[in-house]
Amino acid sequence: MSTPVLAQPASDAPVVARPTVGQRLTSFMPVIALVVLLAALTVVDPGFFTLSSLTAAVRTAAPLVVLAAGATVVVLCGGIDLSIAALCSLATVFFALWLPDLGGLTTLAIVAVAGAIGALQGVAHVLLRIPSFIVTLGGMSIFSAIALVISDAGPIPVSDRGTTHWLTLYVAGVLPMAFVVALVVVAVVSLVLRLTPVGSWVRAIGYSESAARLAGSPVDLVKVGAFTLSGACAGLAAVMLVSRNFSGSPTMADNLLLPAVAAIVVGGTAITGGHGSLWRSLAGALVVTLLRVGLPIVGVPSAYEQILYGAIIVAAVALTLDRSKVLIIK
Amino acid sequence: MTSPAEADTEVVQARRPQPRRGVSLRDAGPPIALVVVFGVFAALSPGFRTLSNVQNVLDAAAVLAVVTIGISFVLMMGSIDLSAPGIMGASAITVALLVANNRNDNDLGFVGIAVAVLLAAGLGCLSGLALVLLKVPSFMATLGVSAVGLGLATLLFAGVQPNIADPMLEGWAVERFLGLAHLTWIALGCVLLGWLVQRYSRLGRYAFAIGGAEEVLALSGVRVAPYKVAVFTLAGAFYGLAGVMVTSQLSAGLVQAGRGYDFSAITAAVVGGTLLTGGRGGILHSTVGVLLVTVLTNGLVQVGVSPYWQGGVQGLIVVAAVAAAVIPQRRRNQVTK
Amino acid sequence: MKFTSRPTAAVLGVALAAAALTGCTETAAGGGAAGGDVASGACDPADVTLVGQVRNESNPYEASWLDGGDAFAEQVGLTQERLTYDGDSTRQQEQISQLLAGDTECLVMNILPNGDSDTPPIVEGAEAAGAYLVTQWNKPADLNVADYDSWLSHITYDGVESGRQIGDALAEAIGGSGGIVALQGILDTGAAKDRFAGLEESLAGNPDVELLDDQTANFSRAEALEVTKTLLTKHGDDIKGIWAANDDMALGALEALQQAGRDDVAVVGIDAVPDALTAIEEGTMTATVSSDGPWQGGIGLAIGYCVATGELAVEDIAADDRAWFAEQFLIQQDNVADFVSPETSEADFACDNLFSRSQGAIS
Amino acid sequence: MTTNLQTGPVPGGRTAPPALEVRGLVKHYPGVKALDGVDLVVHQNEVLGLAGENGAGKSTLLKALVGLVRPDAGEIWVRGERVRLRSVVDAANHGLGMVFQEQSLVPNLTAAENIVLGSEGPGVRRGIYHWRTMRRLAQEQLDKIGSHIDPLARTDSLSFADRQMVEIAKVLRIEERTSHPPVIILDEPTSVLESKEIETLFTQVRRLREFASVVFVSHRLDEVLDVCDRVAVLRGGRSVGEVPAAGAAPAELHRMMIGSTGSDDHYHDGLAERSEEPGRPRLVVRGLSGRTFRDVDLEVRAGEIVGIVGVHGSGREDLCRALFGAEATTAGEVQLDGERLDLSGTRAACAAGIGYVPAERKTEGMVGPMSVADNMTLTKQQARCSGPLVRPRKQATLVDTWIERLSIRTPHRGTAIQRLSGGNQQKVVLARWLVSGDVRLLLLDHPTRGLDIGARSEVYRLMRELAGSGVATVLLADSLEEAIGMSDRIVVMSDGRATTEIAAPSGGKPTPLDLVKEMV
Repeated sequence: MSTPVLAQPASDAPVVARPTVGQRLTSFMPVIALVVLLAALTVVDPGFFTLSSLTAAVRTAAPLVVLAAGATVVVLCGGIDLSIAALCSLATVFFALWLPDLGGLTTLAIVAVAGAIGALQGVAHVLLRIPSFIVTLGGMSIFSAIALVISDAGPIPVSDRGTTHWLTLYVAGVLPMAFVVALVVVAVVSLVLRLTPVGSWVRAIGYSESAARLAGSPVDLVKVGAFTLSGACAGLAAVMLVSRNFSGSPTMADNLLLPAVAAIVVGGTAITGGHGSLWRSLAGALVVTLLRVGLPIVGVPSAYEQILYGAIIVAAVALTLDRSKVLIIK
Repeated sequence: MTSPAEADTEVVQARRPQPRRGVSLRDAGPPIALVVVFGVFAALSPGFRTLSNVQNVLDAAAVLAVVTIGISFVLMMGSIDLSAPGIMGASAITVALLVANNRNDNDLGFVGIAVAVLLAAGLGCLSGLALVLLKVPSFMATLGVSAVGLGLATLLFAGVQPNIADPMLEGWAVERFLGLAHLTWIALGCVLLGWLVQRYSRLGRYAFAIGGAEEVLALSGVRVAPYKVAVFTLAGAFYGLAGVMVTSQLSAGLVQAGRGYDFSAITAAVVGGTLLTGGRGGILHSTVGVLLVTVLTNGLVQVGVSPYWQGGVQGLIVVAAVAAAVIPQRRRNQVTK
Repeated sequence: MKFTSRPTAAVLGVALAAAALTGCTETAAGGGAAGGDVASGACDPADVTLVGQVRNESNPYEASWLDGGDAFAEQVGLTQERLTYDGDSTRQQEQISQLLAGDTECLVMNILPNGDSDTPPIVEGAEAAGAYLVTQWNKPADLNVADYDSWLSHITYDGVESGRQIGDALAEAIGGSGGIVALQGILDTGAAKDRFAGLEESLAGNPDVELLDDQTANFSRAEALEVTKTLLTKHGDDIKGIWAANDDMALGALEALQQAGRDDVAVVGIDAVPDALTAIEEGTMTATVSSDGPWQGGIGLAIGYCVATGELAVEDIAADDRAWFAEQFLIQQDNVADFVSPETSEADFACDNLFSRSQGAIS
Repeated sequence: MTTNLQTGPVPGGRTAPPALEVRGLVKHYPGVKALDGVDLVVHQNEVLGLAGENGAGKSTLLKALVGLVRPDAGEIWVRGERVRLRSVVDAANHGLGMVFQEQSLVPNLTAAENIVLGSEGPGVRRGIYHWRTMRRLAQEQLDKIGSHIDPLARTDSLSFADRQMVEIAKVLRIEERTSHPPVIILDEPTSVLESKEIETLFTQVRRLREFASVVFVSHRLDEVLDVCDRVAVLRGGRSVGEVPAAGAAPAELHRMMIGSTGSDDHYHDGLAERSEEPGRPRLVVRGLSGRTFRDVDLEVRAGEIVGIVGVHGSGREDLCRALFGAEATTAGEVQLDGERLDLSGTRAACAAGIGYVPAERKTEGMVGPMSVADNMTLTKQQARCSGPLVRPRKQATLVDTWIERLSIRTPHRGTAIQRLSGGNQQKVVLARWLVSGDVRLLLLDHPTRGLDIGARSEVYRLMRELAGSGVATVLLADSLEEAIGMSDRIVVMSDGRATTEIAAPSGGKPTPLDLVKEMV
């Protein structure tokens, strides 16, 4: 009913076609935050800023980047996907179970099945009109239960490492293949959003779902698509984790949920939808990874590490959030 | 609208929606679900329908209820709060170190409890300040504060478990009044307090209004920021009390005292009918939600569902409960986030 | 929005060009990934880096483990880097791969893998980087320590044995017959499964003891409290004893019993944490099995240190000492006094005395 | 508190300082002067009308008067005292209050709470609510304006008009804040009210004048002249003059607003140019039923504009949405050009060539933060794509063409639509359905709501042009006059049913009274 009066801050204000310096700076904030953090870690421990150390960090970040990238699209649509981590764990179990039968096709099968499961959640969300928070919260516990049951609650070793070996290679000797794959995922999805109408649909849905629907945008389809992508990304991240851990386990990725959401928000994507991008999430995922592995490695004691993690992540979001795009912060 | 004279004007006014003040279907859904779920488990399991099990369910609901009351105020504003694990951990360790314990010579009793709750309120206040001053979305602000709280707790923990020896605090979990543990009465007191705050205090009403239309409050000359900070502070205090209650139950201060309470409290509040977008629901709704979740957990163990499946069944039922509440009100152009 | 366009093209271009130009390699260039044959080291004792990694410092047992590591480090004039991963497998892997990306030449790691499945990547990583590794508790059965050069030893306690021992103690405490319930640990760990298998063995030997119910409480005191409360209502007076897969859960169960006003139920656990020992002293708890945290924290580093400094060669470690069960004791009221303050002695960590607590190879 | 000071508007004949005086108010936004030296005087116990086209600076001026906008230069004097207004509270303490055009009520609070919000006084003591006092305070305000709603009803359960009454009651609380007579600003208070409610409102405005000053803003010039003592006109951020209301003609005001002679009779512009006879039946609705309408039959021919009129609750809005697939139907059939229409969703409707302009432009019509180009091309993808890809150049050409054709005033196609004025926003929303050239039926739900006369005329011209090219139009008009002026035929809906149909050809238009008789 009552529409926000303040939400139109400049209805009779004029318009500047070019972004100002400040706006440009805001859009690069995630990268600036990343650089500052890296510099700070280097100051504390000069040994941290070495090629091999950075290589290890981006390799570590790869699954988180992929998870965050998929979920970013859901967030851009104004929803949230809390099931990515549990789905990823379930996918590692599937991978370990199916590898003996499917061989080289397993990776594709996993991504497809995880995508289908994501789509199922999307359908439940749009058809039953249940908030995505609830659907995926339910999904989270259901996937965990399935993973526990089919794995008999234990890890399943993967003996055939050939299938995932390619993910452990290094491009040009320095860039881990897993990270390259993550970059490709981010790039491809970004390009699709940019070059096809999907991008404007996603943003329209995020900013104002009812306006998008009344403009005849395929709202339900796009939302289901976003959840499908989110699921497929969880599947891909699962393959990466298996390539790293040589096993599938029903709890393997569970603790990546909050870091993935943190990565999205630290990147400056509005959690209310509409404003943001996958590149921002990439930068955000690197920031979060540096915090997760960097702080203990440079010798911060575990208690202070948590305090620092909390403080830095809040500071990072304060830096990267483009307040001109988000009027009311909940 | 009883006199004939008024009935005439009614015609001219052509089907105006009647003002509603009573209980709507949406509000009635969760209590009905509670009764149904209770009935189903009672039919399935003889152990479930015993008086002692009902006491047990109520006792088990105590801590979750206090956390959920705290989170309900935040959800009413349309914000979200994930700081419960950290704040509860910090308050649990703090109280364990301040009352009679095996680590030091403190024996502050009630003062210790008050200090722990105050510390928790301070941490909650921090979330609120990050939200209104730094404009960090509550999702992240509270996540950060949770990490800070856990860090503080680990720092205070220092490798040795503090076990409490304070008879009063230990007694809370053990001693009973009218068949219910003192903790349960404390939780009931919190429900009452929460309801009074929601209904009769400016803080509670404004929290509700912020969830309804924040910008309107600003236009009406209400400064919203202090109320937001106050709501997070209040929520923090409730988490702090919950941390103290866990310490009483376990007779020891645990860093992990609040683990998992963030999502279970949100689940309980949502199942009870509070909307994550704010402006709807409330303390009584959340209390019903807490009972629903606790009855489910208890009932599933009672009927012997495999531990592997319990989480899944719970998830399914939560989705089903919300779907059942939402589907009848589904509209074509409805926005679901 | 401007953020997307040019970086997209740039990153894509660089990535593709790099891939096309140089192809792929097995390992990252640069850094300390020396790889391979570091059978025995010749590190200056002062250059050795000691790392201890456990789940978290907020668990008394694991905190005491790190303290033991510190004690050993002090003994040899070094400091231990204390790492914790908060029970998060992914984070453990991330920390270790970051650690191995640094200088690994004289790196000694004493690791508590989060679960069985976390051990192989840690081992592979250490092997590739040439860091000295000792693991404890969790290892997949088919992973053979002797196949690796850098993985010096794996130490654990015989979970089946401890599960059986406390099972028997419980059976005895309830007079050989009656109902018991079991609180399981994190289902995805070897320790939880082995211990439960031990309980099943014990039950087979005590046919009159009936397992009424088993539920998981994830090794957590708080969860054990809730689960026990529910089980107490469900089974009521049928419950004569509670078998818990660790002491934390046993202590949670004790609280639940106290709140329910039941003092006729015997409770057993594993790990010998201080609170459990106190409870046994007081007679509220029946039995536990010792696992010596400080010793574990020291011994892993000691083995690595001895090899790194050349005092011990990997090939000289007996095959039985590459993967072995450490000595453990059933603790009951009669012998609890001996365990109340576990202390490590320097002698335990001497290079010629490292394997003195071995109870034999893991079969 | 109110001794009857009925002195009448006799400027110059008084010695007391004016209730409110604005001198040389200037407000810059980057690149534009929204206010360029506005002068304005509001005398005590006077109702001042404020007229001006959209973009004339009215809303900036009003916002400056209640402390929402800080002027760059100029002075505001209240009762002979210069004031600086930093916030709404500040303004309220000086006795300035405003009823916002878009309602500013908290939907989930009670009416009583909304009325006293921000100035609870004795209703809240030490942060604790006293519901009885609260209710009494609210009741006092409601009594002032003669509203009979229950103060403890939840606001979102009230009708739109009742909510407007709550809003006015809320502004009147200013009296309790200040010892002086208040100045009350009513921004477009009538745009959503029915005629009966408007009458009540006007009675209240006249009553207000007895103890307060009122600034009344409306696009309906006849209303302004009806209720005001004096009318001030703004144009391009400046005051261009004022006239006493008595004896002034709408045309005169209109001329001052747009700077040239115009006619209030704008509905009939271009009517003569329409020569083409309505064609074959395009939309045929048979027995359509839904949540709020039952068994509706309707027929619209190609090139015909059919107005649907009815009071609140007549179901016409939902019927309109149902035809677009945005509201569920329970029975009935709809045919478009002889083919059965798929009512399952908005996508199907778009594909069939139906366009819909929603009443709530800002929340449903447009996506505020997105660009004009994106808003215009959100629906018809083939118009900007080749294959699956968007062709930026194709989109740019297309959008620029339509910006020019509809003379949409925007700095650039990439400008966020929320920065445009209401009329231009509405033109972009309309253009959305036109870009592909395949629209067959347009459903217009209050297409001119909140637009000024100039913008309205343009929308009317556009509607006629489209009808001329054979598009069938269903119009839910803003006022009866608009419905009569624009429609070829008018369908009256009452209580969810289409009860009457009245022909309205040019030259044979019915009067508003004819319609009202059928509506109730």
